[in-house]
Amino acid sequence: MSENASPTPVAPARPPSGFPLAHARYRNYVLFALTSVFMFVGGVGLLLGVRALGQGPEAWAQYLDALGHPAVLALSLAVFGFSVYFTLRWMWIGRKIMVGRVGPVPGPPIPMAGLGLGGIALCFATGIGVLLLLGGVL
Amino acid sequence: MKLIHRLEPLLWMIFGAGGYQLALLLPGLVLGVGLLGGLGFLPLEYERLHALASSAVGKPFLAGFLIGLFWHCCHHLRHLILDLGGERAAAPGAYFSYALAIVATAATVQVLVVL
Amino acid sequence: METQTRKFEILRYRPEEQSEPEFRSYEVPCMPDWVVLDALNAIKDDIDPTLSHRWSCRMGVCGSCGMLVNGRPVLTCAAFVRDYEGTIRVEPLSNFPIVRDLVVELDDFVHKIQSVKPWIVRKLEKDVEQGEYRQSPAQLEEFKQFSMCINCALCYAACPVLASEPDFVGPAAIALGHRYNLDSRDEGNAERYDAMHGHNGVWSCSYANECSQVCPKHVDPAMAVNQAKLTGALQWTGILPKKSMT
Amino acid sequence: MEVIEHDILLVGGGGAGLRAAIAACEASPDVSVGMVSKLYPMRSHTVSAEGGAAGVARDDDSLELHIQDTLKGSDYLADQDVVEVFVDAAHKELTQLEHWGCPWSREPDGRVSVRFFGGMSVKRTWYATDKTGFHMLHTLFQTSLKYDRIVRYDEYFATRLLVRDGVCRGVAAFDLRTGEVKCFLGRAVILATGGGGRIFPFTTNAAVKTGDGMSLAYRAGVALKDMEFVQYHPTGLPGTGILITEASRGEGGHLKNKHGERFLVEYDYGVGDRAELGPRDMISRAEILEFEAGRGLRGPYGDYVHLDLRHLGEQKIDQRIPFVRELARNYVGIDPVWEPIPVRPVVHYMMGGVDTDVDGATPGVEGLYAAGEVACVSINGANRLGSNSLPECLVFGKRSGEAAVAYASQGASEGPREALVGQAQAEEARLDALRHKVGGEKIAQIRRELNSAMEQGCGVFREEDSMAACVDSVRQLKGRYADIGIGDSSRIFNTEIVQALELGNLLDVAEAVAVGALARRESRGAHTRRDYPERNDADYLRHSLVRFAADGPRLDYRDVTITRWQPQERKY
Repeated sequence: MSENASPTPVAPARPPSGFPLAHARYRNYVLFALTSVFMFVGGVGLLLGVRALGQGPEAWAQYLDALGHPAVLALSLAVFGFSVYFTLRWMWIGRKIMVGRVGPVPGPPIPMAGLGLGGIALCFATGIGVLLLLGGVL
Repeated sequence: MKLIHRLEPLLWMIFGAGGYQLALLLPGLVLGVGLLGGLGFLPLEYERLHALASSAVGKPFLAGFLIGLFWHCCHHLRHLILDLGGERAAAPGAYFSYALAIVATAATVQVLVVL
Repeated sequence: METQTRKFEILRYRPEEQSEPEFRSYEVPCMPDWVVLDALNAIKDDIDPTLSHRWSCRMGVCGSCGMLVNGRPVLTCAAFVRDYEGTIRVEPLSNFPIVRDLVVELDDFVHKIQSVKPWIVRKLEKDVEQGEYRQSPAQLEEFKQFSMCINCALCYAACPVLASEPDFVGPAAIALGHRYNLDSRDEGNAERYDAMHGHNGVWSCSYANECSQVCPKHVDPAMAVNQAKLTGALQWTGILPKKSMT
Repeated sequence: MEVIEHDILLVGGGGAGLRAAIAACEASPDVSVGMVSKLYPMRSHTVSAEGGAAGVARDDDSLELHIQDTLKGSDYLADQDVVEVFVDAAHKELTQLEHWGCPWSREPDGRVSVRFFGGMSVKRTWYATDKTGFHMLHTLFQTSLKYDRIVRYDEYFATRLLVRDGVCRGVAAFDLRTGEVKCFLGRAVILATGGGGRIFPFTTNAAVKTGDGMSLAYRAGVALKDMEFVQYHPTGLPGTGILITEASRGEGGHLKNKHGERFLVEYDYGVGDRAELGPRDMISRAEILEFEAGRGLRGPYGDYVHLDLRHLGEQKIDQRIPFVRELARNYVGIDPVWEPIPVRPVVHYMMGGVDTDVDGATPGVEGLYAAGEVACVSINGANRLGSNSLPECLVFGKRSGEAAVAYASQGASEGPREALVGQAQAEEARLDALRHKVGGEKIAQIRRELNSAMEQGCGVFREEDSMAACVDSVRQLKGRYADIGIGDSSRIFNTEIVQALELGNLLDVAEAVAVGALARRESRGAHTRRDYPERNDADYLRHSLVRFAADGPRLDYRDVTITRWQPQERKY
């Protein structure tokens, strides 16, 4: 805060009204931060899968069984939901970073919405690609 | 904390790169493995996936993806802790988050070495 | 035109008489085309002369009259009474210590603005007799948006990071530093690096995007901060020189 | 009492004040500048200027033409030697601002763009879209931040100049934050507090423009010059008085009456397509005449005409005058791309002000300078041309900053310290008493009555009787002002005290305007009398000077400086 003490008594700064849950705009933000928790869990799940691959076919079969457990399925659903939300918000607000100057001469302006929607479409396409790869089509 | 402050640009770049990886790949992976695989709609054959994962391309790819994922999530977690916990949570939150990322990285390396 | 009486709840704080801020209600006859600031002035003039608030241009460009109206940071000269239903709650800007009533302490904010060295830095200054620097419309366009900041500090009131890290340089200051870094006439990139990319600089931002949501001039400070992260990171790695200059 | 010392003291931190501060720092490597301003510098009213700043920039233009336009615009009441100095420096100052980072709009080849403005014979107005004043002010403020030697005292209200034996050596000001009165001492004081448009009810001027510096100088013994000339801008939004920039006409907008006719064509202020590019005084009068002829449109705030921009198209509007669109949308709910904007004349600028020479020095009080709208130097005469005021702030801000440093370093004494501090202490006692003052009159009530008296007496068209009544009213209000009561006795950020002091300043300024207007029995520039419709060079090619005296203002005249350009009939 100020280097000098206040010359008159002040009331302390109040936090942004309604943070973190009273307004949709803040809820979205907290929700976005929460994606990190769920995606971390998803990452652990995938890591366990890779470990099972390393331990042999039986471990892999057990892993698949575990995935089928209703509680795990529910968790997977939550992770999936959060990761989709993450993807949409990441690409949408991330578009603004990408038009920054990387080099001294400005390029032609890229339409913002196009950049964001294009990014989301790209993610969608890769998602399908991943599914095809996992399913053995590719 | 001084070290962390010095490394902020690096941490942010890993966070950013991890974020793009996640946005591109994670929904597909979770849908494919966790949901469709868990429900048995997608044939996740051991032989093929093992070959894929342990190949010369697969291993480094998995290493990059998983480590990026963990560091991304932990960096974001640090900010979440700070936002909800206030200034007092700044240092403990950062230590906790990056410690978690280091542990997860170690686990990933171990798993991939065995693979 | 007929007036309509509206109820206002205003956060009052008079440090000589009160230990803590508290709300006080006022019934104000409002004209249909009034903004919240008009109602505050009506209170000051005719109901309670002890109410203190800042205002000046009344056309959304001097940046004095930022307050929270129903919890959202706005310029009260541009917030129409008719757009709110029921009781209207007016508070001083959040994230700033309250000096009195709706007046907040801005010294720290001004120091932050100054800290990013928001002026043209050049090794060699051109003489006025030699005329202007050439700058193409595209080069102007690159930083123009970020030069539109009126220093109203609404973005500081909205920023969740500032609530937990009061020393964060903040959206407006970083946007301003970024504006000069992007200016083709400037060579001060390296001198701004510490303020913008140091301990309390861009890295504290967790991209809530709130600053851009409330900015009355559509400056998009979140864009500036996050573009500055990218440039800062690339400079840190050495991929981009710190003294990037056209 | 705390005594604060600097070499140069500035009162006011807008365009002129900041320019003076920077000039002072550049003129001497060790000068220290104290800047006392009642608001943060970036809040100053310079911020509201929209259209642009005039400076010769193109090959089809010349200094001679800019001088001629300015003189003609002024109805030949400007001092010609000063106008020459001004025009010669204006474009250099605008270039200087470019070097400091001002985002001037550009041509494809990278040079700055210029546009048409009213009363200018060629394109001469530099602009940064239509937020020119905003960009200039922020550029100046940000540039000033690089000087540690400029020490700002933000939100300090100056209440008295400390003058002893005709020499000004300081100012008493109180810190709004603490209520504490402080004694500022310096070897020169520069006033840059802007005008006093708030004497009128319907004005583009910000709330802070209460003539503070004019009153300070007036009470210190300096004359107020040409105060009767008050500029009405022809395009203000009814109700709020928000300015719609002249650039909207410069870019090709049309003014239309209720029949949809471009009525200006009838008034012969220009020819054909350029009818809207007449000077502000003439167009404002034309609008009033339209109202009187029943050809205005009727609204809740009286008559108005239409400013039609629709034919410019969305692209040009967004590119050249986006702020016009923003203001019209936000404040009257009208999108100028599709609908015409309601406008009417609105008080905009005071040509008059503190009497100064070409360096900003005030005759009569040594060590005191003034620049910007607070001053009358005079380049604006009876009517300022649009886009001359921003360069005026720069040119004369710089000159007064440099002159003050030269004066201060040429052995100007520090002044009798005890006597000066004593004056500041007396000021402290006065303000303490004011804070606890009991009385039957209300600030807001007196201000409203003052506003209405000025509107009735000193509007676009003026007459003997209504002006005499106005002078009387202002005098009576001054009497009642002595009996105001203050409801807020606290020290911390007491804005009621500020309003009370501002009202005192408004009354001083209003009286000078009314007295000057009543005595000038001719029509010249913005001063238009129905009873004396002609210009009278034989008697009134002179500056009026109003001086303070305890029993009422004293009026005096001084000849205009004519060098090479003989007064002619003003025809466009």
